[in-house]
Amino acid sequence: MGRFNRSSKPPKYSAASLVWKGARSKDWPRVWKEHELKSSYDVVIIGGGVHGLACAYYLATNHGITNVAVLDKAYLGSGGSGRNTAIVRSNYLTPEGVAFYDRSLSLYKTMSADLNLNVMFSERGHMTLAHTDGALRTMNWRAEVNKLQGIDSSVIDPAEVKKQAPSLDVSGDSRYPILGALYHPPGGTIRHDAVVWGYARGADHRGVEMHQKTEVLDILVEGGSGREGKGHGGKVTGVRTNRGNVSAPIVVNCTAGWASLISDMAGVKLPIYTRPLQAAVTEPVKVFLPTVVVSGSLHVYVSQTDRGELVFGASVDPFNTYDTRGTLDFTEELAGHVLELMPGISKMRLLRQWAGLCDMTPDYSPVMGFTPVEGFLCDVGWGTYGFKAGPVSGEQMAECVATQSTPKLISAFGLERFETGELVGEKGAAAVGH
Amino acid sequence: MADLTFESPITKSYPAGSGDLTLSDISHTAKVLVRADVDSPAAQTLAVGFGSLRTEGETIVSGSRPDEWMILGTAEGVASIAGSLDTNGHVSVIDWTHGRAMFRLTGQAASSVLEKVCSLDFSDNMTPDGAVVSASVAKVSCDLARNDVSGSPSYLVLCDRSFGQYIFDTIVDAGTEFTISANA
Amino acid sequence: MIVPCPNCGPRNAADLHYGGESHTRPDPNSATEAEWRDYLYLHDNPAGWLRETWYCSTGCRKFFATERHTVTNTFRNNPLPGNKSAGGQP
Amino acid sequence: MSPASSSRLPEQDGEVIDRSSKVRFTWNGKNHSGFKGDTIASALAANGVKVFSRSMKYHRPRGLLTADFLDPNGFVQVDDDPNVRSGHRLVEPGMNVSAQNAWPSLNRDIKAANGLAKRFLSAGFYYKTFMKPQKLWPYYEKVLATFAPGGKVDLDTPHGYHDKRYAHPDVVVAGGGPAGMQSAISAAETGASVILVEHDHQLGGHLRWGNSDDLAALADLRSKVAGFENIEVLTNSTVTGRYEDNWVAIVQRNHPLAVERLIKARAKSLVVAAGLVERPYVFAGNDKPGVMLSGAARRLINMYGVKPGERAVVFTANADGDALVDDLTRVGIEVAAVVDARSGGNIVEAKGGPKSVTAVVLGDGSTVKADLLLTATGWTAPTSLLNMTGDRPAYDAATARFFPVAPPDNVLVTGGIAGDGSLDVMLEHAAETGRLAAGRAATMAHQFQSMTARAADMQGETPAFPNDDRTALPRDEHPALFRSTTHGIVDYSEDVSSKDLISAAKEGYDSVELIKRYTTATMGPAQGKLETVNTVAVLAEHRGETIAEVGTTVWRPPFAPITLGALGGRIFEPERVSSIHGWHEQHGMVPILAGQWIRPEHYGDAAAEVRNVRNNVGIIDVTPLGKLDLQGPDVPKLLNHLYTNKWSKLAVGSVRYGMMCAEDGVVLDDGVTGHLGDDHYLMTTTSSGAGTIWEWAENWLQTEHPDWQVHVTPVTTAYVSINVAGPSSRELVGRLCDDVDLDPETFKYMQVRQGTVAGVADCIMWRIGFTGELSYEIHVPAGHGLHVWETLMDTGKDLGIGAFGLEAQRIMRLEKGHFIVGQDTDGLTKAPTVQMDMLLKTDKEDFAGKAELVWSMDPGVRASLPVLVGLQTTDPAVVPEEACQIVVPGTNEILGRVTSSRMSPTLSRSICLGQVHPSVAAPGTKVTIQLVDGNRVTAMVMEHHAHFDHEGERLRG
Repeated sequence: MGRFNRSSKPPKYSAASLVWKGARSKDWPRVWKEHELKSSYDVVIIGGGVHGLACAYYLATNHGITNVAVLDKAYLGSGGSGRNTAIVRSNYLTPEGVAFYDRSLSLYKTMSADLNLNVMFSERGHMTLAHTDGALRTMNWRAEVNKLQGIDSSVIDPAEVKKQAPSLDVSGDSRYPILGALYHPPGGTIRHDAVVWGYARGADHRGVEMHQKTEVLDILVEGGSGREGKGHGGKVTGVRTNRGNVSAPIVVNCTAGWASLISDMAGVKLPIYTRPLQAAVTEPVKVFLPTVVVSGSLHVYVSQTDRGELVFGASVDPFNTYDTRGTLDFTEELAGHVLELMPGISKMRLLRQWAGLCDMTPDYSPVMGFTPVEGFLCDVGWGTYGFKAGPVSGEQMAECVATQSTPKLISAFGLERFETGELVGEKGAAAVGH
Repeated sequence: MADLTFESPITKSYPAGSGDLTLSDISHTAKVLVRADVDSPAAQTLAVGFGSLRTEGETIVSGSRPDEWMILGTAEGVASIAGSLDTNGHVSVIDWTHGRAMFRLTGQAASSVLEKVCSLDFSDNMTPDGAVVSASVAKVSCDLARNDVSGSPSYLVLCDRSFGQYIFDTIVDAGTEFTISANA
Repeated sequence: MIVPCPNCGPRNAADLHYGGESHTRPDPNSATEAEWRDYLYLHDNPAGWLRETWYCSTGCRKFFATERHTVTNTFRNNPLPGNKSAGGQP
Repeated sequence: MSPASSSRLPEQDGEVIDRSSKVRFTWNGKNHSGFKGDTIASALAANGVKVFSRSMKYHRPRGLLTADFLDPNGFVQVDDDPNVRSGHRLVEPGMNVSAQNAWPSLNRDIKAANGLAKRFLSAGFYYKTFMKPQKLWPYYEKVLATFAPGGKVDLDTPHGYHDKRYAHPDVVVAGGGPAGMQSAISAAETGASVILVEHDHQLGGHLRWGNSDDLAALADLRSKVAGFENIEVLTNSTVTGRYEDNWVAIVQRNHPLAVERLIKARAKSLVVAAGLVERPYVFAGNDKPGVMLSGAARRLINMYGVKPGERAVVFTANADGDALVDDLTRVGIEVAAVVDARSGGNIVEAKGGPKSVTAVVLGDGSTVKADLLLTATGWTAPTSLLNMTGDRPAYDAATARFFPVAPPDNVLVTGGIAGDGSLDVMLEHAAETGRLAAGRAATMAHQFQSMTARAADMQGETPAFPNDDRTALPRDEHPALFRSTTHGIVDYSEDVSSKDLISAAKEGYDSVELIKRYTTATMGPAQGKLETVNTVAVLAEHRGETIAEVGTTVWRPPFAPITLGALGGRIFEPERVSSIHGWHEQHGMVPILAGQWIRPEHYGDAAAEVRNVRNNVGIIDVTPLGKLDLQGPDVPKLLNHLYTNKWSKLAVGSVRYGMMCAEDGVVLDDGVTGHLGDDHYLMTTTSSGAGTIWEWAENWLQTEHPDWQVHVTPVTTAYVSINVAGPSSRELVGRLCDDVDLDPETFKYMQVRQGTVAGVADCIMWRIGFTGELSYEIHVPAGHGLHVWETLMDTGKDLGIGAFGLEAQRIMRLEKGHFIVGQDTDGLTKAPTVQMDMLLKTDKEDFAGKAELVWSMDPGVRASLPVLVGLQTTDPAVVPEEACQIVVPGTNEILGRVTSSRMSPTLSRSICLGQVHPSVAAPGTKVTIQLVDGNRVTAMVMEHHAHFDHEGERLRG
């Protein structure tokens, strides 16, 4: 880790310190401080979610760049970071995807210790069910690519599926029989909010400023070929916010579902359309589901938290919108399909549904790195995979900013591919992939 | 070909029921699909607009889509109307007898049954006698035509033949609470 | 959400196919790669009025273009009186 | 707490129990009894039960708090049903009820030891520990998981019959209290169709536990409601959500047939009359059994005739508290003290053992002995139905509660949620609301109709959309009571105290959203209806801000938790079968799911089926093959546009193969199209592509080329499609068809004829060769498909005919080297990859995908595209599984993959198709395949895709 590690340590969290402070009913210091917005920073990061905060954290820890502001129009983690279903895995289809997400997974594995905050990474295993021979073929495809990349991933038969998740109906009599599954032991779940707070706390103690309720209204660009000197060939000079102007040579767009709107402020058009991804949670019951279960054909994924709630997700909504109110159709389809898989849980009750905005791309892969506007970088296009990729994206974008060159790990994800037509192959076997 | 019996898509048998609400399989009904511009001579002859039907004796002419009609009835009745059409210009006449399953749902509770499988409003304002709509019925695209029988609400339900058994069973299931009886 | 189909009237969105943002197709014989791939891949994706295409797949089977506000999901020229949250009116 | 010590009072005027019918059930294994009409909670309370559950984190004993649906302490397990609200669920004979969160038992709870650790088990404690050593976390995690609250799921629970229905009422009224009832009545009077939904088991709301005047008013309202045929009353039912355009979800729990029914109502107007939720008061010991809200006590006494305790202290700030005092006195419960907040009174602590209150410390420091502490400290408006669109309610300091803000025009609010006032004032407002809702619904109804083909037969002008000129309800001042001078529980179900909230806020989780996420306050089963306002108040107090400044969180559906069974309900999963399905079943088909189709994969032995086709003759049911009838003068234009090859010169009687690409040059579909007659063609698509290609064609015709005159009509199952394949197929078809000359010189390969087969006229017959055999694909009018199929089987007996399934067909097409779109190609496979350049006519004016194809044919670009090749393993016995990767020897670098593989019964060797990197695509190249077990084998790139009869002598024969 970077040289700034040793300086200004955060007060250590530990069981002992808990007892100590508890006994004296002492309070903990703030996880992150509040600041006045300065008129200038070296780097401005738009979006206080996992991606933006991780980028800030690694800029500080790995590259010693600390004059950084993370701006969020609401509160930290108010977007996708706090709305996703917190599933992590690395069993993707393409070598690019696998290498990238595997790095993310390894960062997640040691995160609790690295950030000195328990993000509750639960390596409980991840199963993607196949209901048709076609789906089974795709699972094999992923498994074979994964093996070559050294990822623990294989196709298992219904009997083994039943062993991993006894609540599943593998009788074969159901409308969508379970023919097998792609099993990925290192996959699991994690406490999404804790990841946000951990990065924010870590970044804060290294001098990064987090500014909540700070909305970017425009991006200041000079010399571009587009309107107001924006766009191709332009150069970023700063941002205009609801709290005043901030000058900065580098602005990073980490705004997921809102990416197009921010990018448009710089005059850069993206291959992105915004769709809500809905999720829901049940009332808690005693824990009975040990692994993460995904069914592509049934568009559902489910896991059970340590609190006993079942957390459900599905595929993105069928039309573009920035509206996150959620639909009844979603809960109906979801429940119907979950009961196809686990007929025994019809008496469990759905407690709450919500939605987050996903920045969908044509090839199910992100848009990362430099853009035609100098100093304006993007870490967007995450679709439904953003949370999984948080740590590695932050790490790589930090390197990208610090070295002003594109790291190998994200070289396949450049915006230019949508002009050259060299799309990433994750689309090769498109399916719901959580 | 006359001596060949028409094989219905409904192959299951159902217990004879009593009561006012019935679902009958009439898939053998002759069906001709006419595609033509609304201002074509053929359209004039068909003489009914999108969303409505008219009857000519036993034969029904239904305006199933803005530029699409269905002629339903006996082979003879259907043939006589279809035959009378001026097919000059861009007009297609297709025998759909084998392509569509066709049922008749009749009874006071008919609308209530449809309300369980289709999201449309079957009140008399939105779907009066003589109304024709196309919509998703239990996730299958169907043509529905209201054609009351002696004062009792009655609907014709047409769907792709291969979905016939599924739609028939789905409607029977939906009708359970109204003690529906199925004639297949 | 109710989608106002010009032929069938009010229909649930689930009963139609969404065609996405309306794009004009460049002439494949003269278009540059950049122009063609803009048509294929890039989107305006506005948070506001969006010109888009719907296909009434279970009804009249007609494609139609319409304008919808992507924040309130209100359709422009929808004859339905104020059926949206006052808070969300564009 | 033995059943003996009964707390049942003599009969009360408003009671809802039937004392003449006893209901026996068990509680934690012991026999108890109640009366018909009792809730589980009232029956247990009548049996003297005081402790109902243990709290989630500290496992503190908990008694009834609200004694209704929302009671956070009243969750029980009923047989296989977890998390049952004992304050709402009625007792039924034979019910087995048990407490949750208690281990080993309700009275001896070992985890109660946590209580001692409370001082450092502060909110979010788990974020701060168990980080190291990392490898131990999984064990800690398992321990934490045992703290999971809630009941047990029995995985053998039967699904039960759930039902769904749509509804299109003019008005839906959410809430069957006096205001809701009056709104329904006034709306119905105008002729509107109304659905009146009441969450509880009886209409009446708070009138049910009121005094004799209230009961009289209730009786009057009930009889009026009953008088309207156009009011559908749903009790024990809940409006669980309001979605876009007033799509209202109602869960009906009292349906005669169904366990539960989900009603999806497109409400033209929605009236929300959800009433008010009484708010708990935060002070030390406020979660001890014996501390109740005034409403709980009044419900127990007046509706169920149950005595909640012996000696009560009442802390009141409003009329309900005063009425409570009357009730207590009336039924002989000693009122030890009435502490009136309106005159500055306060309570600071409930003292006593863990299992019940024994004394109450008052604001003046004095202590009063009591086993019951009842609080009436104000209300919360359950605005969630109104705020599901994201807008938030506004706080009114004088009234000390939130109010809904500017709901949309088709949502109206009345009753307690909207304001205060006497019953008469309320009813007047409700009546105006009902009439306004009906008036607006009338406009909506007219508008809906005007958008349909029914517009023509509409009567009269659209009625004007009525303005809202109701006189607003008054708001009574109410003391702002949230937390006393002491700390207590704010969220009972999450076990979060005011102390936890403040320390979380000090840590920086000091916005209402962050504090909620960090402490989980308001995230329990009541979803904040009891806890949110106190949470906000404590946060405001800490920040020195007003409650209005701090604001509240977003409300999410559902309004009340809803079972997965009700949501799943009758799920529609369409299934498609061909007209020969019955025959397949009778003849031992092994079915396979292909999209919505159920088809025969084989009839026992696919390899034998293949051999029979190669040696004799076989027939396969290929009905799912997509078929589009194309008519019109411009069909060739359409074909030229959809396919990559040329179609202008296709003669009548001929068939041609074509491939379709999307605009990005990716292979979309393929199939043959035959020219049947003047301006008349039949197009076939892949089975899975049938729907897509139809829509694809309509899209081009309607949006890009409206001038083209083409009618596209789906006729996929208007025909039963039977492929007759094998050396003897001509002989067989000849026996059944006399009006088509089958002479190979007159009816050639890739030609189409129309004729009579087995007496069935209007059959379309063409010669194509997916299997690589001489074959006739016959499209038979579906109503006679079974007849033709069976006749073929009979007539072909002596030729050795046999039916074959999808698997045999797949094997034969692989032997023949025909690729399958979606298997041998994928979502990024551009046309050049499949090596059929003769089909790519880039000199055509325009066609779908042209631009990309022109560019991809450029040698430079093409050199980067994978190549589809035939592959044969060196060891003929090894069949690499489909999707096995082709790698650079000695490395893990991927060069391609096997897309199809089978053991060929014809060649008795392993055969494959695969996509490989151009560098290894040359015939004769040896490639390395990694098998699923990790072993690697070599295979050779073949000269052709076809492993068998490359020249096609057999199918041309």
